[in-house]
Amino acid sequence: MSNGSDTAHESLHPNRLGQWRSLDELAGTPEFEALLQREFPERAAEWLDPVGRRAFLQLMGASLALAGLTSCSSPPSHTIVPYAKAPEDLVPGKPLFYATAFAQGGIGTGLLVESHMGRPTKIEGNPQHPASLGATDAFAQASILSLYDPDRSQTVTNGGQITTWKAFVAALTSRLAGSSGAGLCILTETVTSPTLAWQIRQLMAKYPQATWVQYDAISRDAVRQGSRLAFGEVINTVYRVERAEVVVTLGAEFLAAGPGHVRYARDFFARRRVEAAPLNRLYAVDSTPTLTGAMADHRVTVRQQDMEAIAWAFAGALGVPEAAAISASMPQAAWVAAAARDLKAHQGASLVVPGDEQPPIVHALAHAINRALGNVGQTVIYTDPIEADPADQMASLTALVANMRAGQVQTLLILGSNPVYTAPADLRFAEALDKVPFRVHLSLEADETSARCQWHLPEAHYLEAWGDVRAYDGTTTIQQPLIAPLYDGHSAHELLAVLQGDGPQDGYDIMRAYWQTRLSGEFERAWRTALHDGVVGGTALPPKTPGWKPSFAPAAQPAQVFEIIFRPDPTIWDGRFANNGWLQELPKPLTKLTWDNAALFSPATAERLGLQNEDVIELALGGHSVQAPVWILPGHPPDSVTVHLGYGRTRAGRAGSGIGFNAYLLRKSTALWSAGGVEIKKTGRALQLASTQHHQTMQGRNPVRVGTVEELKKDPHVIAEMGEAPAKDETLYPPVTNEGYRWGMAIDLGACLGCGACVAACQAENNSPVVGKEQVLLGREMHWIRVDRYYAGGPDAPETLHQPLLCQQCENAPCEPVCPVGATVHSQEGLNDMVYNRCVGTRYCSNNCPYKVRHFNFLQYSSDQPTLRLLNNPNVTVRSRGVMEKCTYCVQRINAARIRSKEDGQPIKDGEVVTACQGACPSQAIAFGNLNDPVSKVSKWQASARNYGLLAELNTRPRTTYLARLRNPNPELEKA
Amino acid sequence: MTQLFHRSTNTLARVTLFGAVFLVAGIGWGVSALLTSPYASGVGVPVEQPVPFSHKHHVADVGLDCRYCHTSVERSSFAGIPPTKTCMNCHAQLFTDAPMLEPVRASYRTGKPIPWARVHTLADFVYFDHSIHVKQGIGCSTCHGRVDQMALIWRVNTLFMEWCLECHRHPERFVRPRSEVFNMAWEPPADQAVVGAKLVTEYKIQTQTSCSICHR
Amino acid sequence: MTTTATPEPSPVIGPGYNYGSITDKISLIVLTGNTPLSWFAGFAVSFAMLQLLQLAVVWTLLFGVGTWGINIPVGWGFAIVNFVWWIGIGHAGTLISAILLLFRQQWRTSINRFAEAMTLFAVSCAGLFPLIHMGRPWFGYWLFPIPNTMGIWPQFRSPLVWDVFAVSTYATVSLLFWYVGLIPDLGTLRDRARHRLTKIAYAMLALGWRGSARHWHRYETAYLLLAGLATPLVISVHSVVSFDFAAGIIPGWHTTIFPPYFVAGAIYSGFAMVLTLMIPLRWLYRLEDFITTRHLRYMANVMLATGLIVGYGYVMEAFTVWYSGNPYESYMLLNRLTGPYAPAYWALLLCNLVIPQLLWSDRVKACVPLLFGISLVVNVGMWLERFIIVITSLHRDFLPSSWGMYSPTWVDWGLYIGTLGLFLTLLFLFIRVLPMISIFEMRTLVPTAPAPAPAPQPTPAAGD
Amino acid sequence: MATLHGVMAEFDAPETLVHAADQAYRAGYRNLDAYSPFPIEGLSEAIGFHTNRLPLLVLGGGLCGAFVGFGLQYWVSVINYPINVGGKPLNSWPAFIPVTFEVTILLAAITAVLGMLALNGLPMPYHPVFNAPRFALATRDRFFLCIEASDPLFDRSTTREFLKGLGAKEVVDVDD
Repeated sequence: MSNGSDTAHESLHPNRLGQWRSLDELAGTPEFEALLQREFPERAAEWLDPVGRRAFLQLMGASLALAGLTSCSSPPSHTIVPYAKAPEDLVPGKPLFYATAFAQGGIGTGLLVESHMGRPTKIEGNPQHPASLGATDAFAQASILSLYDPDRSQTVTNGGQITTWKAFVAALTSRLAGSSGAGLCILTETVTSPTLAWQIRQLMAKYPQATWVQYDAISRDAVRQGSRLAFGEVINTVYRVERAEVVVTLGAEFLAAGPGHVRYARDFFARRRVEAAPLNRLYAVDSTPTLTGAMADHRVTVRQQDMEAIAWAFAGALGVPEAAAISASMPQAAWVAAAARDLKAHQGASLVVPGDEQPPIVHALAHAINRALGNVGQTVIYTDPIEADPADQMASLTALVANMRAGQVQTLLILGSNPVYTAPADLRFAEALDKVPFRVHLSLEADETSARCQWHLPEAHYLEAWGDVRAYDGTTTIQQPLIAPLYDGHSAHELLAVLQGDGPQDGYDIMRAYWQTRLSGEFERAWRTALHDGVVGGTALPPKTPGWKPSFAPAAQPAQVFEIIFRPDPTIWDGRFANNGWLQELPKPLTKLTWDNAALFSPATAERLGLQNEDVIELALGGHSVQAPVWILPGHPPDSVTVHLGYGRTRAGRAGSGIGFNAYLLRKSTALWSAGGVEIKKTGRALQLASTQHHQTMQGRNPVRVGTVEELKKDPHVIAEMGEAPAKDETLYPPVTNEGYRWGMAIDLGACLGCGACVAACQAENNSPVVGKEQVLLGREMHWIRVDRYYAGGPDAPETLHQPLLCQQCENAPCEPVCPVGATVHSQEGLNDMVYNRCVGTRYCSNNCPYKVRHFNFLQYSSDQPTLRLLNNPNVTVRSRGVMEKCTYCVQRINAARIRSKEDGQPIKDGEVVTACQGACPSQAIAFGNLNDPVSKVSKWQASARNYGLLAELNTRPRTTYLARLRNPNPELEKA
Repeated sequence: MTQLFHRSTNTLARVTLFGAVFLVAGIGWGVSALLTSPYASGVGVPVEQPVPFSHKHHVADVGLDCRYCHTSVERSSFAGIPPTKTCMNCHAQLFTDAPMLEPVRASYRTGKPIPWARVHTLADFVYFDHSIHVKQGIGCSTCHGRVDQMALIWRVNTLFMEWCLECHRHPERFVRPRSEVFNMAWEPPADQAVVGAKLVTEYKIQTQTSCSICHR
Repeated sequence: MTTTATPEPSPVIGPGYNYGSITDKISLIVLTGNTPLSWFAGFAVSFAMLQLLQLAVVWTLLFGVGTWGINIPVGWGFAIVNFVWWIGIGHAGTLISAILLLFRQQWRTSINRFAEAMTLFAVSCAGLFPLIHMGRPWFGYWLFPIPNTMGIWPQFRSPLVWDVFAVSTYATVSLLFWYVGLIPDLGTLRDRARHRLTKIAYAMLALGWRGSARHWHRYETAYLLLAGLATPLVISVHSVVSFDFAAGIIPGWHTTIFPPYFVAGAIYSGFAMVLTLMIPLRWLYRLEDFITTRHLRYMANVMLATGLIVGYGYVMEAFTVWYSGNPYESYMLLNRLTGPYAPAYWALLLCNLVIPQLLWSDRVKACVPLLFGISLVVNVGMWLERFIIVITSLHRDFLPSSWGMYSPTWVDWGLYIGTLGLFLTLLFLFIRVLPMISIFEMRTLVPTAPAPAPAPQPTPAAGD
Repeated sequence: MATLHGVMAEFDAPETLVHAADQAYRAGYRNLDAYSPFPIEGLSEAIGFHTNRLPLLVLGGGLCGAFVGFGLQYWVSVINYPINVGGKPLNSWPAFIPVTFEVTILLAAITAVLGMLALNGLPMPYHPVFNAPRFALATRDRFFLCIEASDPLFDRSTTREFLKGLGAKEVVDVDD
């Protein structure tokens, strides 16, 4: 997607469109009516009518069943409302793109957000942003749904009573009048925002005795402590994955989560294509299954408590002085030795990556190993920390709780985070909080913490507010709003401005005030460029070489106990996305579970404990206990259980409350990521879990083909010969030719991480509904693209294979001849069109689809919730009850490109049409384009020796083909 | 045995049976007539507007070009409805106190737009793009008729799918030189068959009858 | 056909009947003043079941087919199972009337009328399902070639469109066939009815039939022609139904043997249903003299024969799987034998293959209750067969990742039981108001007396 | 007293009716008709009725159906809106066979029934023969022969005698 607007940076700035203040006003304004009238002509009334709002998941929507898709046009029935004074830069019916950034754990990824008539509808990555390069992850894709979440808090409340922002400002200022800040504490999440840090520093100056505490449930304390152990200071580590030929991960999920993972995935898989020989080689040591480990050429699973020993073993084998005395004796010794030899062979071009959740010592050892391998400066770049204040968050939070309990905290401002829910159980944060007389909580939802605070302030979503954030390498992006706050929300900046009293109060002015002096060159130009590009030039942190001040030594081997491992949930993270239907229904990459978390066991352990899938067990640890359903996960280390944080929310909203179990209740401030001695009791009950895939093996039909580099070198046909595809001319029918464009797609299974960004992107682009757990249990999920996950090999050390499956756009589509009304037929460009308004819903096409990529609106799934309608992509029909739907290669984008190309008389260039899934894919595993163009990327991919058609033996002649997964094993280990 | 029926029932019986055929046919005809009538299609039914705006006056008499008000017709799928500002460009000077124009002035004062009644509308699942049609030499009047002769606007075409298909199958019958697109008075020349065919090749117009061209 | 060369123990009609007594006995069932209580009882039950159908249909239309157990991958569930089952049952009527007529099987006379009626009702039950199983039934008319303002038409390559034509043609032709057969009997009822209104009602339906020699002549020609047309039709209909599956690529559907084996199955279940209904009725209305044990035996023979053909179908399916060595096909069979739905498959084999073998023995065929039992078993078996074909083929097809399970909801059951109600209700009404046995054809079965000596030549002169 | 339709004789066995009808025809009567509760072999021949155009009509109906059936599908799929369906040729004639066949049967069957009724002049709720007192038995167990007044040889008394002579149980006048 190209940045569609060059001059449209701030057309939405309140000062330019003064009337766009709050939703209530907005709803009255002609501009907004116009906007609604255009997109939802006959539904505007419902918008203005509050009782018209329905439940988030309306499953029995007979009301809309007969509306929506009908058969013919009707005479003029409704009015059309133009602007009174049209805004600049806005061509009715044309989308605009604005650059901004999405932050997670305080670390940003650059975005381009598509906006239709003032409604942000779709998120793309920002090609100019180093952490994105055009791609995104599932969280960023789905974050736009949170903007329109009908359960977002909409008013300022005091003690549950609706009041106003003004009233709050009055209360706060009167309270702090003349105070020195004694007893004032500001609790934020990790802050990388330069402006916010600047504001806080100013506050500290004004209120010298005030305190500032940062707390992220998914904190990177261990990383920071690790670098203190190694360097005596906090250092930010940036990997240059594209330079690494051998990578060893120590429990690291660095390709699928954490700072810069989108960029890392792209760089890593750029070295996994046969073209890009020599391939890199990945060794993974997992203490719980990770997507990164699933991509490894060699993977071992160890119990978390043995991870340190493994790290020492590597250190010893690689001549790290601190580890001179180490002689590895664990079962994985041989494996470690082999991997170590491989690392040694690639000094300066190798990389050891510790997981964020690993203990400090592992991080310290990783630093030592990279140093010993001479990787520093090559594949490992050290910079100053990106955090504004790289404090030990858990320590400061513990201190804060102590102060609160001691009654020393008088005024507590909680910005964004949800500590009542996320704070480790042993801190008993909630009851300490009650001791604070004046408690303020600024958040998107009226959540668990809001319920414990007198004052709750609706927070402005990042797409509604001004802000700035730094990326994994320090690059700063100024976040600009796409729409005026829907619900009178305010940003943290604006709240702090209130404390500051004097000075700018408005987010926009605050931003400009901070950057005024900090942008190089003439300010207005620089400001516009920064907004337009989505990056502030020259803010990437320069490399530095920290002094080596090691302060660590081998510890005694811990006693072998049954351990529990905590991890952020793969789709709802620390719980902040609990009310996000897209992420709830996005199958967790490895378990394929939706709408629930589970206690994950290895098959062997489950068998030993006599546990089945869906058994409900009681997990007890340190006096706390939770009841959790069991899910057996091949490749999980033995004698340990993994639980995902983020579920069991009580005040998340209609979608997110009361599902799953709250793993935070077992979490201790001293053992954030794993703990020993968990007790497991069976309850005899069972809980149905909504998994989207029930069969994990390939049943001897290899839908996913795998080959090693060696095999492919020996015989280029090895992949093709794994199946039998009939030749093109083996037919009695006259050949069908597509002049002009012949659209096709190829998916590189060697590069597919299985992260699910494509699924979220597709859902956002194509108005796919959320159906809810009950419907998923019935097998009625609506994702046009799904990521199948198969296991090969033994259950304890399996090979995990991912395969994105979308409509294969078969040339001999089995779905087409069976449709009685011709609702699915071929287009002149060879697309397998699906005509929703013609579909009568016999479901014959789906029965006859060998890939089962068609999805049916069994009930009225598409929501008629007014805010959610604003999210709809106006270029894609919203499907009603009784209609079949499926992937169309984002035909709306193809049509837009075709019209564009005809208007400027240029043929569509390769890469001009980017499907939603392709655009989002961090690892660039999808190629799409014109197969009639021999030099197009997709043509090249389909010409590759790894290319094969799924189920081609059925002679369906799929337009979507796959490139076989490529392994680059270490011969030494392959023999074993 | 006594006769159950009178002699006449024989004729009656046959007439009924025979008539039934025509009855069924008649009903079928009636239904299809209704479905294609102006009642269903809105063809030829002038639409009342909040302001008695006359295209006839503004186009024929004043000589405004379509694009003066429908600004985005060449750039966007949506032709564009002029903001009140556009009206005021002239009416700030002309007929400044004409009572007829009070709603317009009011709108400009208050910023409340004029709720025009929509004349040409398509179902939600039909995706029509003005810009490409205009670009490919399909004139305004081809679909909207002689707007310059309508005081109030009405539909001159049904906008039924079969109507769209006519042109998508045989563009040569309707295409005109790009220069003539906004010419209300343009009439197909006698040799349209020849000219049209030439234009079709010149403008690289394809017959687009794939479903996904209009439905997605 | 299946008539064995065994000596006839009993004729096709009881002894001592003449034109008059046959006429009276059959027409009296309809024209009687006092309806048997058993009729009211039966009708009440069926009507209650019919109400369940109403509820289920309304529910489906209101909330959508999502209230059924169907899903992806199992896009078709009970609805299609029931559709095929009912259509199959519908085949006995036309078969008996048409094919047995062409084969000059006298014994058809006493059962064809009833079987034809049964066909009509079964087909109307069947016809309901394709309509309501659609996601948007209100657009069902798009399957018919009706000129429209969209300028588009049905897609004639789709087996579902073939279905529309086959089933509607079949319904029409069966109706015509049945009605034409009724005309002379309607005349009889007209002439026998006492109440004037009844008389007029039957008279209008009889179209003024008066048994003229010319009329009989054309009538017989027309009837024979209809039989000749209906015979290939009845074969075609279930072949077309089988194409719904055979034209698909799903393992377990994509089979060339389906048409013959569906037709045989249809006849099989059709005859089973005729027996299931005939046996109680002949006992209830004392019709043992018209529907003799010989009739029952013949029907049993037909069941046995078609049952064997169906069995052959099962065997061939398995053989093809083994012979082709296609992994998907092999897994399909394995899944049927051992998968989650295996009990249904084994039950099917028991019902359709094992138990009917009892029919080899004449003693079994002579034992009416046992025959009744077997006919019930076959009905169940044939329903299971369709369940197996639809569900087990769909729920595990090509990609293991997309495999799923199917379990019906109360709406599914409601529709099934409900159509049984519709079927029986119509049947009870039929036997109450129309002759369930063709009177005029029965008359032809009366053993003819030796022709009387020709009357003396009249001479114009001689008078008396 | 209305005009006379003819005289009607009643017999109690099919054979006697056939014989009587045969005799009447030999005697030169042409406008006559026989009535029986069931079709009787050779009766219509006996009264000199041989020709039957029904089969030809049905053949016509069938052919017409075949043409319409295939024609419709061909026009729709090849001429009216040619579109690529699953890579199959536009004229997928094998797929068009079922519908063609069904339409053929349908039209043929309808022709057969309507043709039969039309040629028989049905419906005809009123017919003079119904005036005959015992004619109701014609649909039960009695057999009637009626010689119509329109016949040139018809003479009320002689015809009555003639019929009596054929072994009729009873002979009555039938008013028109």
